[in-house]
Amino acid sequence: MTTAAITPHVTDYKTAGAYTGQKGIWSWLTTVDHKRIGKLYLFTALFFFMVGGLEAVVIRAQLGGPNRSLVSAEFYNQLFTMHGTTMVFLAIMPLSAAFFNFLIPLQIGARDVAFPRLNAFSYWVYLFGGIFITVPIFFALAPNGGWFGYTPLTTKAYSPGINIDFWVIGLLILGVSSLAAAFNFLTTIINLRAPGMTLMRMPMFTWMSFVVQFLLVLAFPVITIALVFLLFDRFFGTNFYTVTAGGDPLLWQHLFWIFGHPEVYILVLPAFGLVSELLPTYSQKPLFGYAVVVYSGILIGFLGFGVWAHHMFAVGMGPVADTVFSLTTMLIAIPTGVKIFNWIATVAQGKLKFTTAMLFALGLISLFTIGGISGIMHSSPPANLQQTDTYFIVAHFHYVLFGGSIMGIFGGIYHYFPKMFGRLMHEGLGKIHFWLTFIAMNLTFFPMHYAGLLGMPRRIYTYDANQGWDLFNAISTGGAYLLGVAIIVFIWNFLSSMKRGAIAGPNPWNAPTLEWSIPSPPPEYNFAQTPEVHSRYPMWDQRASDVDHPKVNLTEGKSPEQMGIIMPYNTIKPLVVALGLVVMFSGLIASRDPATGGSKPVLWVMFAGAAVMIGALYSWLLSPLEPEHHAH
Amino acid sequence: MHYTATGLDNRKIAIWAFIGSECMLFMSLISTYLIYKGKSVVGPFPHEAWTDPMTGRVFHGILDIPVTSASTFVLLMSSLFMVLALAAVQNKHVPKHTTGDRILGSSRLWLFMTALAGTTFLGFQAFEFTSFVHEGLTIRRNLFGSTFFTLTGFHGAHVTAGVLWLLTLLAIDFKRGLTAADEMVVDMCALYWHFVDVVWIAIFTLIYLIR
Amino acid sequence: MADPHTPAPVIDPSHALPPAGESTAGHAHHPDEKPHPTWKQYKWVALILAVITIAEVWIYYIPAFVASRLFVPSLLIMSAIKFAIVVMFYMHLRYDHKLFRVLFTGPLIIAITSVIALMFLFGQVALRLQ
Amino acid sequence: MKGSSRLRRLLPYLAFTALALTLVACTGETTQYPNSTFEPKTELGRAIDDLWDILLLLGTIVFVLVELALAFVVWKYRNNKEAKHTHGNTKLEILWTMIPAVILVFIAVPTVRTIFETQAPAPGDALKVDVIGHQWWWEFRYPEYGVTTANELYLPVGRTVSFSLTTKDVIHSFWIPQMGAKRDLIANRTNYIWFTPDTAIAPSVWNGFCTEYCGTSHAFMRFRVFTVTPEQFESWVAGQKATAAFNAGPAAPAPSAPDSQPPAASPLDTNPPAQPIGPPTGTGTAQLAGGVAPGYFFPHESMPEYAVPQRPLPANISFTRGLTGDPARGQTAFMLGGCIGCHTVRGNPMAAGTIGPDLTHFATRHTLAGGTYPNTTDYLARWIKNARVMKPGSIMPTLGKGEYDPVLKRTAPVSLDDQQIADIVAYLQQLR
Ligand code: HEA
Ligand code: HEA
Ligand code: HEC
Ligand code: CUA
Ligand SMILES: [Cu+2]
Repeated sequence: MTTAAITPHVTDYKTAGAYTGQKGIWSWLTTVDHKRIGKLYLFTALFFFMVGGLEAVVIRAQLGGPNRSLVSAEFYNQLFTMHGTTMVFLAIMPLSAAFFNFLIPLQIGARDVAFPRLNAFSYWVYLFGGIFITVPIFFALAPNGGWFGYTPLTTKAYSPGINIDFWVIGLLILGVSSLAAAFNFLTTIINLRAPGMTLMRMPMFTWMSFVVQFLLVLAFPVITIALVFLLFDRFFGTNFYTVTAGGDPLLWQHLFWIFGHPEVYILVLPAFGLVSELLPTYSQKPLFGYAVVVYSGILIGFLGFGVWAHHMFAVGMGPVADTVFSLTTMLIAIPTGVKIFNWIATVAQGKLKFTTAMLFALGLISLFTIGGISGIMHSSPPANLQQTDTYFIVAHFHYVLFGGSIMGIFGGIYHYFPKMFGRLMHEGLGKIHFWLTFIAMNLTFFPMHYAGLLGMPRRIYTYDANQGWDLFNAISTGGAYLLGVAIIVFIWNFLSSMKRGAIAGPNPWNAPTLEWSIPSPPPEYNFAQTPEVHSRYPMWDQRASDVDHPKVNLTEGKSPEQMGIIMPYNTIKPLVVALGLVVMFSGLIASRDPATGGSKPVLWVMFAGAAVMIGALYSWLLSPLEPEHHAH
Repeated sequence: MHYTATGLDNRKIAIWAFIGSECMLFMSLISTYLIYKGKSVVGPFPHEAWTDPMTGRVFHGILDIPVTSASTFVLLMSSLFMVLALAAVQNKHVPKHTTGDRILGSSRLWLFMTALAGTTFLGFQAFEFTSFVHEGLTIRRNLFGSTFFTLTGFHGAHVTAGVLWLLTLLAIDFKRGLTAADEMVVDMCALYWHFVDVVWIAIFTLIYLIR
Repeated sequence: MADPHTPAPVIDPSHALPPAGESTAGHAHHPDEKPHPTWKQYKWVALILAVITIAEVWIYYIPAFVASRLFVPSLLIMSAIKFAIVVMFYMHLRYDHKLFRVLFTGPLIIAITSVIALMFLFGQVALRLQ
Repeated sequence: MKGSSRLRRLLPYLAFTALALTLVACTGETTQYPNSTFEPKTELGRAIDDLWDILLLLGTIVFVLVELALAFVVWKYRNNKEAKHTHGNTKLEILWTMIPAVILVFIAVPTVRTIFETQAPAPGDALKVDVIGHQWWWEFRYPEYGVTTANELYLPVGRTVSFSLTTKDVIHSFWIPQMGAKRDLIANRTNYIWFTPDTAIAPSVWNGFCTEYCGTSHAFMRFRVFTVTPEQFESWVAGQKATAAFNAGPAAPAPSAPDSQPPAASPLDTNPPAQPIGPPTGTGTAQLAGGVAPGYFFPHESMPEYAVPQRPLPANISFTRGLTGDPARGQTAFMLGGCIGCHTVRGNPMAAGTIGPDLTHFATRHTLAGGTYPNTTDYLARWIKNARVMKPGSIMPTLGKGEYDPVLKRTAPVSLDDQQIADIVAYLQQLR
């Protein structure tokens, strides 16, 4: 083979890079280190993934047979609303954010993100917002309007309770987190690339993340406004969605889906990016058609803004609008297909290594394709009218979300676990996890295609016997239980490998990109010296001239001070600002209105929160990020 | 400053990205206003008079173009003050020979003028809002009220944040003097301020002038 | 170990690197940047903006013109010009790094397209055959 | 990587292909898959189905090709010793950009044609039906005939029917899988959909659903569609047009049936004529148009299993066994018990409420409360006693004495004892 792994100069990996310098809870609360924040994101998001998964399991248990009454209708509605909301906003997006955080600076050769404190702030807002929106389910007060909260059902007239308030405010809070993070990563990717890391040399994960940041920046303001309207309607009696005042229920739908469709690419593109890292590594050859994969990613993101109304074919937009949105939607198959084919071509002629990560990557290709094809079937409006709001749609989006995003993220976890924790995950358990997941996933979601086309509407808490759906639902439910087992295997593997996994070394997979040039886990400062990049695959493309110009950065486990590297101060301020923000918002629902059963704003809570937020914000902005530079 | 790949300041990239994001925010607000234009069930309306069939009360067209033109003009001029403030900070090190130079080069003066213009604009808006309420248009009254107050209110909130930012800069300027090192912060503030102005240009035409 | 297949490193001139670690960002005139406008220009810009604003308000008070089909387009054009002038001169977009132009015009285009699309979807232009 | 796991990789696909084939093979049977979208019964459904066939075919081809290509490269290079460093191949990449594009053209052209075909204006002589969504039941009006019903729709076969869809509250969606296509019911808007039921399907019954999540009992917002011959339809219309036909019989002693007696059979169990629960009293309050024979309605014994709700009675509503209801007393209770505030019984000028379903010909209906329960005595009595336990969140309040109202979270304010309810049941079962 023409490429060779770089022989590490470090012998003891236990200490190499294991320098933490910082220990204890307080160091986690105050950290501004992108790697630690990435881990916080990872743990929190995995936790919420379990919560969302558990909700799904209860859903499936209820639907396992006709006319079951494991949960009430009211609670079921909360379950699927929270399942969708949790999975989308609290599990997959933050799982992606975990990778953005951990990987992007490492992949582009940076010391940290552009705004480390803002990064910490994003995480804390996410955590508090996540708790805010999740807690009510334990009191059966959770949001119950579905994950896209269609008006007028979610207006006060039809949802007088406190439930929807949690949703509206929770999503507003989470939006702050996503937007702050997006500006941060956008800047990071544009500006902190190491010398020589041109755009077209960026690792594909960074590229896809780059596209995702644009989607976030452009999509989130729209849902923010839609939510603000709903908030105003619910709390201040405005008329945006009030039917009697002439309000149009479709306004919400358009605004939501202008956000919502880009959102689904926000969910899947990071996974695509991860897969585009994994396949070359485990095939030991460069990504096939790098440039085209980049352009197709950009195109998917761009087209993603012009297709939103394909979620609304049943609302009667008229044939012209139906046609336009149908055609733009179909177009997306082309760039997506290009990706799929380039991945397959990457595998072709490779020296394949079937690690768990590789299996998940291959799994993504095979499963996402199914979801993509059913997506194309939805995109044809007349056909869509037989499919929309049935389990056929549920099948589609689980194939793309589970078969796409989750498979990619699992692959990414197996692949990057050694970089994060310095240890390998157990391959045997990993394979069990993969096969269980792969089989159970199909068992769960494939029968939904049939259930849907045989007439089963979605979001029904129970269904009648003799409808021809029993068998498919029973299989789905069995599959979901099996998925639960698979996830337990994963969690077990994850936790035990953190403690007992084999020591990984800096580049256990002979991967080509920059992050593998430094110890695992990386030292606080990432790169002792800013690396210089000469190609897309620096770890593979060692040249003769590189001997005196090393791009590999292996350093002993020294502290930054010993290395003469200036690190940002730890600070609690971002956390305080986040807390203030969340308190301010929760003031809106701090008290229960006995008249309606809904909630009432409590002004002093809001002001207290705002005061804390603004005070801490000023103090943050006026304090320096890091010690003054003395020498270079 | 650390090394950056483009040679640009991180913060400037971030503020531009933020402004891009704000485009979508105001897009949503303006779209909603336009979508609901003419769809209110009851008056008052922006331009036409309306008689309440129940009470016989007559509501006149609400929008007051002369007053708003004045406030628009003030906001427009604030943009001029803002560029002058920025230029003043950027040219701190250039020696001033004449009084004219010194005035033109006074960052405190121009920051103050910008903040003052912004506050004046807010004053106009407060006046506008209260007089509308007196004329029977509240945020709950009809679709026009809801969309109008929310859109212009969001814009006003942006102006308020901008004024706070300007006042903070002004305070720093008085305390220790803004230096070349602060140029980026003033630049960011200026970009934000101009963007808020630009949004008003759109609002003034789309909401006030077009009938 | 050299890889024959590795493409020659393409160094985009716009990514040419200033000396690392230099505190140049604020002042450095990037190859892309043209000199910024001066007080004189600012003054003229302000004047033009004021004139257009006056024109806008003025035509608003000409009933015949308001009734004509030119009214709305001319208002839109005038405000677009104002918009562009502020962005180009006051926000220095004309002189600054092209990156900023991309960061601003990209979203602006998507936003404007979305407004127009929504107008179609909610207006009479959304054809219904029944 | 050993071969066995690769095989395992393929297994699910094989299994699913097999499943798919079996399914396609047995789609002929309506009873097995009563809500199948694969056996359209209208021209609209067929237009969609034809489109679907194209989608399915092309989709399957793409699916098979992609999965085969993936499986092939994985198989072929499983033991490859040396990676061949290709960076790309422009020709190949152009090729696989073009192929999907071409496939999409084959999807897009029939799609657009079908869009315009299915959304063309309905023929002018179409039967007009207004569909009005309510949380969580359906109101159907036939403006040509002045007929209003709920949850059960009669359509003459062979005649185009054009629905105009609106809602009284939140968004609902109207869907009869076998007839094809669904449309949302949206406030401040009217939507349309039209189709022509095949003549071969008279008389039969189809299930319909609300498919847009509309709140608590979205699952229980179903309806039935009866496709009948034009003659049957005319007869049904005539029956429905008539005001409530309630025969007040001769006087009878107050009901006190022995406890051993099981609750009276449903009137629908024997059909027609009406089956009074007990001998009606002759207090003579009935100022009803008597003696009009009810028009045609779909015979109860012909109801296929899939159209009869199977939902069991909630265990927590008890009802005194063996009561005999009296329709005339029932009518009085109906008037005094608050029912008329929400329900219309044409022929009874007092009963003109519009919040709930029109009950004028309630006894001709086969189901209760949005197709949730069969319209039999047991269910009906419990429905009136505690509608909100029977159907979560129902707008119809809990009315039984001592019953807990789960929405108001307190005991029912208006209360009817079991005897009164039995009377009302008897009355309602006369409304045919
Ligand atoms: C990860 C998230 C994700 C992704 C990537 C996608 C991708 C796509 N989606 Fe999906 N979608 C969702 C998540 C996602 N979707 C969700 C969550 C919903 C439901 C929301 C809700 O209602 O709750 C939804 C709903 C949804 C609908 C609305 C259905 C309805 O409610 O009526 C439609 C309609 O057009 C649609 C279409 C598509 C299309 C065309 C793609 C395309 O991008 C797919 C493109 C990919 C391929 C086609 C496969 C690979 C290509 C080839 C191998 C080339 C050759 C192929 C062909 C020529 C066909 N999706
Ligand atoms: C984003 C990703 C995502 C993911 C990963 C999933 C995962 C799953 N979903 Fe999800 N789903 C959505 C997004 C997602 N879903 C969305 C957006 C909706 C629409 C909501 C709406 O309509 O509003 C939806 C709706 C939806 C429905 C339809 C509900 C309805 O319409 O009535 C169903 C029904 O079967 C379902 C099932 C499942 C199942 C079985 C899984 C499984 O894959 C879950 C697997 C995970 C687990 C099984 C984890 C379990 C973990 C354990 C068991 C560990 C033990 C726990 C402890 C020790 C504490 N989902
Ligand atoms: C506050 C209004 C209200 C009152 C009072 C009321 N109902 Fe109802 N009723 C409804 C509503 C709403 C429905 C539809 C419920 C559903 O299906 O979700 C309904 C449904 C019914 C049905 C089923 C109709 C069908 O076709 O499915 C019957 C029978 C009925 N009510 C009888 C009664 C009787 C008898 C009384 C009085 C003792 C009564 N109702 C009082 C509102 C009311
Ligand atoms: Cu009505 Cu769902
Ligand atoms: Cu979509």
